[in-house]
Amino acid sequence: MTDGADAAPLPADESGADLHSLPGGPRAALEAVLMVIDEPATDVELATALDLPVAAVRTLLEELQRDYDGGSSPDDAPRGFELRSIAGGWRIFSRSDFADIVSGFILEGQTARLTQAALETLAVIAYRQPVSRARVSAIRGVNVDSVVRTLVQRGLIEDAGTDPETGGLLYRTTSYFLERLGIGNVSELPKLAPHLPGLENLADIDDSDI
Amino acid sequence: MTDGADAAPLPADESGADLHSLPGGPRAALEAVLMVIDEPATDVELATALDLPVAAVRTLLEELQRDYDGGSSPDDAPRGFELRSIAGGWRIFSRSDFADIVSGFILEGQTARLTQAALETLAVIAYRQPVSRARVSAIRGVNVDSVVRTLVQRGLIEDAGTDPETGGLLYRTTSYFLERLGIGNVSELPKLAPHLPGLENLADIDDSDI
Amino acid sequence: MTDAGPAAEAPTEPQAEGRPGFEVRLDNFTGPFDLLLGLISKHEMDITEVALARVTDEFISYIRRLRESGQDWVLDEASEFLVIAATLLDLKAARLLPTGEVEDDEDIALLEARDLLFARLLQYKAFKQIAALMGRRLEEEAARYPRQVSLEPQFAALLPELIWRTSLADFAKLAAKALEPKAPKPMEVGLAHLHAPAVSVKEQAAIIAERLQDGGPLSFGALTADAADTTVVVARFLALLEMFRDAVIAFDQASPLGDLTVRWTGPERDWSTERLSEEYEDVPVPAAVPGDGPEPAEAGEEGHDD
Repeated sequence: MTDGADAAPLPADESGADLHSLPGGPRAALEAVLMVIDEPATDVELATALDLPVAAVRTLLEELQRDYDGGSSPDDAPRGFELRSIAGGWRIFSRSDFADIVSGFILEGQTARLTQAALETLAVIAYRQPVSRARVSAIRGVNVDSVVRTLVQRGLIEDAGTDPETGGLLYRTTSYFLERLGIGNVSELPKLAPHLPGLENLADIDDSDI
Repeated sequence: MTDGADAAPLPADESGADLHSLPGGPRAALEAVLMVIDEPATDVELATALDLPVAAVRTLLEELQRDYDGGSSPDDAPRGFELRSIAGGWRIFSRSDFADIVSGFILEGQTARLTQAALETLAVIAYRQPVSRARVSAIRGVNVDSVVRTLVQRGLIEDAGTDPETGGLLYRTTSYFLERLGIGNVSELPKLAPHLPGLENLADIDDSDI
Repeated sequence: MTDAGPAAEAPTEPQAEGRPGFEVRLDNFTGPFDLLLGLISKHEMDITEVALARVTDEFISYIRRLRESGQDWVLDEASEFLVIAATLLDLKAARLLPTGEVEDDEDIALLEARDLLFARLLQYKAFKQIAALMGRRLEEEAARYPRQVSLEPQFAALLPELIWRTSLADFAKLAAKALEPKAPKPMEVGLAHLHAPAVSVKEQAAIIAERLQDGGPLSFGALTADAADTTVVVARFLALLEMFRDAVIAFDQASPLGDLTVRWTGPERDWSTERLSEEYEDVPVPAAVPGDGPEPAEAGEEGHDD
């Protein structure tokens, strides 16, 4: 790819035409690329690799997604895998129905469950990020130092600089957190408001209290 | 699955029947496993996991192979991936027709240099080998999964069996690593500063933190 | 609140948090807010209902039980519990007041404390519910395994040759840094704004000596009249004690609570502050205060409890 400048310049459409001449066409080419990625790939990255317009790739991705879910198969049977868009990119996963069977083959990657304390701390950080440990402590009513360390170690949260006022380290969630939660973006987290009856302005309260 | 011991023993075929009730049936279950395994799996291993006769699994594998090659699709278009049997094991690969596109994608954004995070992780593995990812994570205080994958891909570290206690994969450095560092043997690595606790004592320190 | 039960009892990984004892004694409550919420739900009370008296009693008896169990509980957490217990006690006291009458600032302060406690509890409850949702979601997602296979050999061969510029010595340095046991990060209470300059007792002693030698007896007030802040006053006071111990000054007080006059009794010129102990650290402090009987005795009892 970096040698492109040396080689004779290819017209953009020629590459696309090449794709169509290959067995399975652009759809299969997209599948081929999805087979080798080891972290979510954005539609822009995929479009660059295939030399196709992003919109076209997005359409193909959605077609594949439906296809794997059994929508376009003659007998409507879903495949054992699915294509999902999470953490800002696309990636192939085994279908969750087969978790028991698959887990026997996967040695690593499935980490131990989080403790209640770790989950609560993670929830506060996810909704209040970037946030300092002191602030999380105040909301949870307990010291959270060691829990925060565990969460960093597991790659669920990370450093987000220091608070200009207090000088304390700030934390935010990582893209791995989004991946583990199966969402594309922090804004997809369930709304906190329904869980907080009549207290829209809580932020003011706990801020003044620290 | 783990509750199997408590429940009444299941006849082998009944478990197979369970599979049939899942969407996509045994074929999809097989696909689920094949899609996420890294090491090729033998038909016997697959049959054991699915609790199906080996002959049935072999038939399913051949069906899938034809399916991916376009034999059973209505428009006969092959998929972008193929199921190959190598050295007695089965694994899904990207279809070779798309090698150019796939390699373009892989080379995009690849750097020839290791990141600081990769170097530090490599250093920890070099001095603590054989060592599990969880351990390296605990020592570095961050999640090292993707960095370890990069180091394996770069041929600097390799699989060194599983930890008998935790079952986690262990890693060690390769001879390519020694070559790059210009030494003949791991024992030629410089001794670490005297103020560091002896390597043999490190276990006590970081274990408590995992 | 019915969903709180199973969530709290859900099997958890071995206590990665490192303080298992404390949590176990509290039946898996993860903190004072959690305990309060637990008590409130046990009595099936609406969290917004002002019916805290019963909960207060139970909460305080929890703390008493903790105390009686005599184990070392982590100070941070203990103090959190105590803060909440104190707030609850205040609230309980407020309930004994005639209702509906807010008379003075204290009443208002109590009401504010109550509102604050409710607000914090509600917030905590919201996060607890969200955490349960998140836990379920994480578990569902864990049933999906991503495809992350290693590169097929023909593609791996395409990767550009690795550029390696790290020397053996640098590599060892990296390892040493990474393997160095990390001290637990300090709590991030920002101290940057507290830049009080250190005041040296010796320096202040020199100033005092000079003034007393030049100007004769001076009152403590006169000796500290020019002090820029309290630290200097304290340092001069400590300096005086030091100098008295060194027998270079004497105190005169005409009447009880009257002005304290300080006069120089030491050698004329060759006294030096070098003779004073370093920064007051060596001044003998009474090892035990006899008047403080009850507390050490109690501590002793706690020790025997197990």
